[in-house]
Amino acid sequence: MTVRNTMSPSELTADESRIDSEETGLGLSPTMAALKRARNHYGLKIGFGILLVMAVFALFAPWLAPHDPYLQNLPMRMLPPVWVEGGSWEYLLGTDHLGRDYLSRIIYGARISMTIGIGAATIGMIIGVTLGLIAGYFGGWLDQAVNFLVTCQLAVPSLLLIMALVFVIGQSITVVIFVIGATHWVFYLVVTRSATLRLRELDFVAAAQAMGCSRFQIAVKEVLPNLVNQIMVIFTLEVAVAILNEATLSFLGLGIPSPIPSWGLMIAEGKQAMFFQPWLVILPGISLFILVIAINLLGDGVRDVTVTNRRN
Amino acid sequence: MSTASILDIQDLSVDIPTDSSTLHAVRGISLELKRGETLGIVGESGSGKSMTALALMNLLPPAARRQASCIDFDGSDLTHATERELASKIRGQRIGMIFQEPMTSLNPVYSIGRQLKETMTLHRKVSDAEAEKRAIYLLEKVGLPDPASRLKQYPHELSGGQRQRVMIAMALMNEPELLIADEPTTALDVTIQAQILHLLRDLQREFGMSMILITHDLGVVSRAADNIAVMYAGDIVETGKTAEVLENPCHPYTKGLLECVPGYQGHSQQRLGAIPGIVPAMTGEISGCAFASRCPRAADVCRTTNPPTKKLHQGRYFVCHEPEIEQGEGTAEQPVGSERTGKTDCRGAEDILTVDHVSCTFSVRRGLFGKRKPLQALDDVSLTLKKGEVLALVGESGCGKTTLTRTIMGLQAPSTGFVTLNGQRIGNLPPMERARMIQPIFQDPYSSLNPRKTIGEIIAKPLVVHGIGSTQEQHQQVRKMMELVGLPSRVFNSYPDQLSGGQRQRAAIGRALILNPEVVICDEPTSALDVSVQAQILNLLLDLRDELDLTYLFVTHNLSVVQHMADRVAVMYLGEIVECGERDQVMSSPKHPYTHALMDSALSISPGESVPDPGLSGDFPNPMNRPNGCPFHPRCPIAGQQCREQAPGPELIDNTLVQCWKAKTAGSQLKP
Amino acid sequence: MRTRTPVPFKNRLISLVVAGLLPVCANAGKDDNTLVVAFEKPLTTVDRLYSIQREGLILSRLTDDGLFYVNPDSLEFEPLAAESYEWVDETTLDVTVRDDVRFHDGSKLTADDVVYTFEWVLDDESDTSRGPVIQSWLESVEKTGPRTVRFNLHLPYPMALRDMAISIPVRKEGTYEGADGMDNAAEDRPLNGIGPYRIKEFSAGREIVIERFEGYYHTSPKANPAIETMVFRVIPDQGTQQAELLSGGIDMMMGVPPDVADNISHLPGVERKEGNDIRIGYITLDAAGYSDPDSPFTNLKVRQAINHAINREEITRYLVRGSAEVVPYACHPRQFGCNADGPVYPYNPEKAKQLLKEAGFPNGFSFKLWAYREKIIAEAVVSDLKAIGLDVDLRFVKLNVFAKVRNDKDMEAFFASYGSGGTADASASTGVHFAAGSARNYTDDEELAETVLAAERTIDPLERKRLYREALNRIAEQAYWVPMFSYSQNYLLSPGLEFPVPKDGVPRFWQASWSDQ
Amino acid sequence: MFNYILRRGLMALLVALTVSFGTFALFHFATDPAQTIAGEDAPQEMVDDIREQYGFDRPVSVQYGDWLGSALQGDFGQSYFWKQPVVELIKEHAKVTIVLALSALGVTILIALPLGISAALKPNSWVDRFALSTAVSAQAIPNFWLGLMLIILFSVTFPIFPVSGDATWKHYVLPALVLGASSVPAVMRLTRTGLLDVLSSDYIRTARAKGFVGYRLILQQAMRNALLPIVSVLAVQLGHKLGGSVVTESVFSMNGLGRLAVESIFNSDIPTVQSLILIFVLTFVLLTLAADLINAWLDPRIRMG
Repeated sequence: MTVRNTMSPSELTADESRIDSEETGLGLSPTMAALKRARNHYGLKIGFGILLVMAVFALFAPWLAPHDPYLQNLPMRMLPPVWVEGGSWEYLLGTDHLGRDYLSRIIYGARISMTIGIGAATIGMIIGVTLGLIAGYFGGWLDQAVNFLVTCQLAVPSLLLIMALVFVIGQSITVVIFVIGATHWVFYLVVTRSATLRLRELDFVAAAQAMGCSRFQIAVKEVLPNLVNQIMVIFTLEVAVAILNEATLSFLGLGIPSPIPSWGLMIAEGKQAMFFQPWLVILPGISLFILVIAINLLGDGVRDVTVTNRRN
Repeated sequence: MSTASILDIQDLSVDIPTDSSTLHAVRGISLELKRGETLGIVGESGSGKSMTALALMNLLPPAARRQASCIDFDGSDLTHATERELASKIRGQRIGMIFQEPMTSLNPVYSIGRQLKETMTLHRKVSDAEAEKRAIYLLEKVGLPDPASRLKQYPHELSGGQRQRVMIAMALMNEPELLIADEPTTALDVTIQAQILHLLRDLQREFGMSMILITHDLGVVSRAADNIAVMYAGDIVETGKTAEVLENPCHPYTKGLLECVPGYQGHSQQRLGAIPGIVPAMTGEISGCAFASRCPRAADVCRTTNPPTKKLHQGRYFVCHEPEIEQGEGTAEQPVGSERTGKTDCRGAEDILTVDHVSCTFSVRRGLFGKRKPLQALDDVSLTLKKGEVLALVGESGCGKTTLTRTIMGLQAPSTGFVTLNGQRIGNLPPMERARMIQPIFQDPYSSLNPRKTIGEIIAKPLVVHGIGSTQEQHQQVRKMMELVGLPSRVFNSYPDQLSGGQRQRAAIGRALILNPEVVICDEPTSALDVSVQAQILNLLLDLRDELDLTYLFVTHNLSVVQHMADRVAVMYLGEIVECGERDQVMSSPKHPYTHALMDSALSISPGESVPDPGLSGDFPNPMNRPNGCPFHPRCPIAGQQCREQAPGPELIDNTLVQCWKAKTAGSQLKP
Repeated sequence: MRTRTPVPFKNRLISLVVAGLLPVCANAGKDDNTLVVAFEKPLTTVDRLYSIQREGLILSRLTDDGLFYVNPDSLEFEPLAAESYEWVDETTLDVTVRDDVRFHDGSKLTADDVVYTFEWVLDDESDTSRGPVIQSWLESVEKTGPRTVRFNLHLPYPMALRDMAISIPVRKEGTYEGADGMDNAAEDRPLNGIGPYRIKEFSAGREIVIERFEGYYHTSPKANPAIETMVFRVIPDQGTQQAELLSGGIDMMMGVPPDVADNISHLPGVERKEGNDIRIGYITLDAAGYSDPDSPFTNLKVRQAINHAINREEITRYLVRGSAEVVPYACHPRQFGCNADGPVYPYNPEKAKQLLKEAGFPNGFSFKLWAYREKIIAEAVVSDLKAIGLDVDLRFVKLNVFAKVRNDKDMEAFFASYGSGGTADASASTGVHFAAGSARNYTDDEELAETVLAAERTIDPLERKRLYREALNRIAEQAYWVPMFSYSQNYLLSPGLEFPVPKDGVPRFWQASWSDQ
Repeated sequence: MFNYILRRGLMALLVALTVSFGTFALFHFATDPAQTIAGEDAPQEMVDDIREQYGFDRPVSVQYGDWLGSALQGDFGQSYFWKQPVVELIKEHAKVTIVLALSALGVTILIALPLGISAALKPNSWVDRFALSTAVSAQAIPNFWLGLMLIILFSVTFPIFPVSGDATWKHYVLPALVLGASSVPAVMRLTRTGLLDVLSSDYIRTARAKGFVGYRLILQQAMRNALLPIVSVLAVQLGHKLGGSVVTESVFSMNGLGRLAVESIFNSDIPTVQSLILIFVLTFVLLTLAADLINAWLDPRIRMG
């Protein structure tokens, strides 16, 4: 039974805030403290800002897009953006191979990306967290079974698996969301499982057992709330992964079906002409890049401000 | 500045910048260490004692900033030495260092031999063979049997005590002039602690080293140090010869600290003294005496002006304004009727809990390629707990204490045997019913409270689970309980992170008691706390017992706490109860050689006395390979043929249950 | 972020190409009289008997000769390895083989080889790709002299010469000996053909190298090809092909999408050629109600509405381009028998809406449109259909999925195309699509099926024309199809490469040559 | 240890069987391989004939059993689409993928390790910030898009490397860069946090107290411990590259296993798909097993328990 008296610097600082709070009456609750840290976190603020703008575009696309993204105008096809010779103010970013307004399609594309990202990450989260809790908390053969699933999932190249599934099930937004979600739960699982394994040994779980809580109650009411921060971080990062996956799938022709505007699909369609109308490839690519980087910044930021007592 | 001094520190400060402000970990201390002497730096957690040690060799964490007007080591000033100079000339060569955590302080991927040898080959042009010779010599010196073959072993193959011995040998490879030991025994069991301290003392004499011994344990420092420096909040508040400081403390903090130690005052039945409040934040501008907020004697001047250093004689200083002592106001929690009210005579009381021949076996896999092996955590344990008593369960880590408490609470099914609570088998009790009868208090107040729940929620949780009362009533009951355990009502909506260790332990106690259980299992409830807080909690537990008519099973390794709390004592060794009886009986005339060694190892505060050698050979064995016969025989100084071959059964001697073949004769053999 | 400067970018590209900095693997070129052509799809075997891919057809016209061949100018079937032929009666065909034809191994072509080849194809065990088709009309083949062979047919079959020309290259007797069924061991052996080129190297999925066969008979219409070595590199990606063409890695791209062709042909160093293709695009509507007996498409008015709704002129002009034309009936206008005078449906969305209303769908309905190629056009169709109030879900899938669903008769409508195997005869288009029992036939129109079958079993050209007209008019009246357009082929060539554009979309590389400017 | 390897091997086999049966059934119910074999314009009779000939009309369990039976005897059959023994086919394509994966791994290691290490040595310095922003950006760039941009930049604008193909070493430069970049963020972050963790550990403090400093401290004391997680992650990354360079191979038109897999899926070439799955699973399991063994060699705790 050991006592730690020498403190590492991080513990010291953690301790410091505690002592701080003691003196001023009551200090910040964990949530408030995280918010306070968030205010000083540049990455988080930038990511959140960009994301907010993109979310507004996605949500209010019908009002913000200058044209109907599906409206075909064959005689006006393949117009360049306004700053290129031959471009027009009518179509700021030009038109695609069917004469549809590129700007409008990019704006609507944000919608698709976000829907897929959030949808798939949610499904992955539900699967991963449930399995992780089960495996971590109950252990035994359940853990073995889950471990088997994980090995299956990891051993098969996930992109190929997704492609095969979408290929045979058929392309639609729902299918893409479900398939990406159903193949991206390992990260949740691993983190949930190991956190649960760790938490399971902590005394507050024993205390709950001692007060007569059932195992299910403990898993859901005692263990799960402690995972929220970590799950939130994974969720954001998985949203980014799902968005990239969707784009890749669509690029390979097995993602979002035409004519729905998906950035990956737009890149694939523009690829044919990429040496001559490079904006067809570059514009959706940059949109994708900005969205994903914003989400990643947000995710990293959330981790930095919520997961304390951890070096870096 | 005496010529005999090897180390002279003037005005050393360590600052650690944090997100919002700067933490002043060490605030301008001055120290002097004479050649060949031992200086004990003592203080509670966060007092800056370890920072001081690290600052000497500039091993501070990267963010920390060190300042000193002078760090004079044997005539050379280390203040301005570069990292490279320190590394090549001082560290590991002239100053050796031993750290607190032997489990993590050795590199797990390299062999002991390599780690020992490189210390030497790094600094001197010596051959590998020479270094190996030295390593073997030192390993033998630090008491590791078969040193040559040890060199090939890896840290994880050694026990904690063995690793600490290796650490010591490593620090001595280059015959340093100064040895800094930072809490060298805190992580070790009592018997090992005594052995290590004894060893350090011997080696220091033999090699003529000077030593800085950093510890929070006043008992340790009283035995092992020539001089003592008491640190509080980054400052040395009192310093002097060990005996003088401990016998005649001048600073109110030193006084308070000593009063907190169970057994110090000699009257085990008295309430402990306690220092109210907690250490203030050492951030930002600090004015006045840092101890003022907790000092019973504090006057206005203490809060505004930095206290002066007062010198009693050469080498004996303390830092205090020394305000007038107001009459009738002692230490804040100084008891009024200090006699413990209900020292119950339990002999006639009914048995509330019986543990009947319980054994517990786990199967454990070690390593990636390992096979599962059985681990016998409990071997035929029988115990009874009488209503209203405090039964102390004593034993070293790994002896099965925790398994036993979990089994008693019904959280762990025994392999054989059974536990009876109020006449009912605990395995057959529905969890809800069981919970109303028996509740635990855990060791670590940091992990025993769910960090995501408020204190109010945590204490109310048992009520919610059991569906007792409306939300309104539950809140009322929680507030009443908080008052009872001494928690301010404003923390109702706070999270555990916002509370100090002592407050958390109070909340844990509140949660355990809110269902009004009859039996409370206290699993080392104070071992994670500082001594001043420990006193508060021990007092609280005793008060609650009297008030609520509780029965405690009190698990601890701290014998002074046992002395203070227990009615009866059960001593555990390797999953067995080797001795069990009335406290005084067991503690003053132990029958089992292990109990005897334990009592010997306990370091009470007695300056002048040296560290006893508990006379136990070897380390606490690995429960994975229990020895045949009496499990204690490999370490037992009086073991005979019978002990090696046959396990002894329980035997009743003088009302004490003992498991030893030589119990009847042991007394005479063990007291030379 | 270089979006700002696409024009300078293009200039830079041009200047670099001109400066000749690009050639990285310039093994291609006229200096060594080599032609490098990009194949979009990998060829899995060089044996035409076991492949029906377009690439295989192109290659086999170089390495293999059949008894007959398709005259590049008239698109008629004329003797090649055969010296002459004669229809003894409607079901008996006598063929005389040339005596100056040699296999690549130097041996002479004999009547035995011809008999061996056709008997191999007729053999159930041989599992050649065209086996079932040949078996459907060919009863037996017999040697009647050292150079004469007689073909006995089950039934009158006007397309017999076509099948021999396109599908059956002549093999040396004993070629497949020791091979059984599916493990056609010929793959491991060098192909022993009688064509003007022979295989030098074949690595599946990567490239095929062929070289001129010097022992080729001089009397052949394909004799004396100009190019010495040809390399067919598999580059599935169009963008890559473009880059390779620009950097000199390849000399020729086929099947170039019109947009790409437009762009690239602006660059110096590339020449563009346009040519016809016998392929037509069409939409089939589930008139029989296979997918759902209550399907809206069982209603004639709905089918007519769809016909009126699609702006075929615009799609053809802007998306298909080149020499493509709107096709009014269910066949390629260049095919024999493709003459009809039934109703046509000009683009008229108002009328389409009106028809929908009359059919009882004033608010439209929703359905899935399946497609597996030309996504752009499928999208444009969807867009047109949405404009008249239909809710269309485009299911763009791969061929194997497409085929599965189509064969299960689970499609309400699908956009597809058909190349008629390069055959300029309506039997290859109308005949294939409206025959009874054809998976492609979504009409359940027995009378129509009988008409088509009759045309396929008639040797008399006039009678055949009449029958096809009847069938095509019936299809148009019932609006079973939306005939869309004929295709146009775009070729991109390295300058200096002479290459006559094929009329049926199947290049004949033996006609290619490097000009010496 | 033998038991451990056996356990892992059995696991791999079980995984492979599960996954391959799943694929088999999926393809059976959703696609018509006969049409692909016959081709787009193939006449009805031909397709029907092929369906019968290949036995596609039999129940899925029978077909799977058939395949499994011969696979167990080492015969992975004949590819429907490529009409070649699957083993040959895979041998032919594996070379490209192995070269590509290994060079990509090299790229990853060359970029990620130095960046991660220097970031860990100087946390919050400009190196650290640079490393982190590299990681964040690399994570956000879609792989295929990076490939396209590199082609525009290095094959067209500055024609240094060929656009596509796999003939010479030059063909591998851009693809290896793209594929390698995809795992830079993960490996770099892991190196950084792993090394930081090690550097702040008690035993490094011990080593410093012993007089270790500078490169000796890093190389002789910290590196071996920091390598443990890196070895594992590199094994996983290599496994994924060997099985999943689908995007890179298709952007750069390289004839590797990824492309082969995609083509086989698109063409319902079940024998090839099945064999590829088997190979991918085995490769992955073997690599992670190798990583475990390397770690056991590095770390006595794992070795001896």
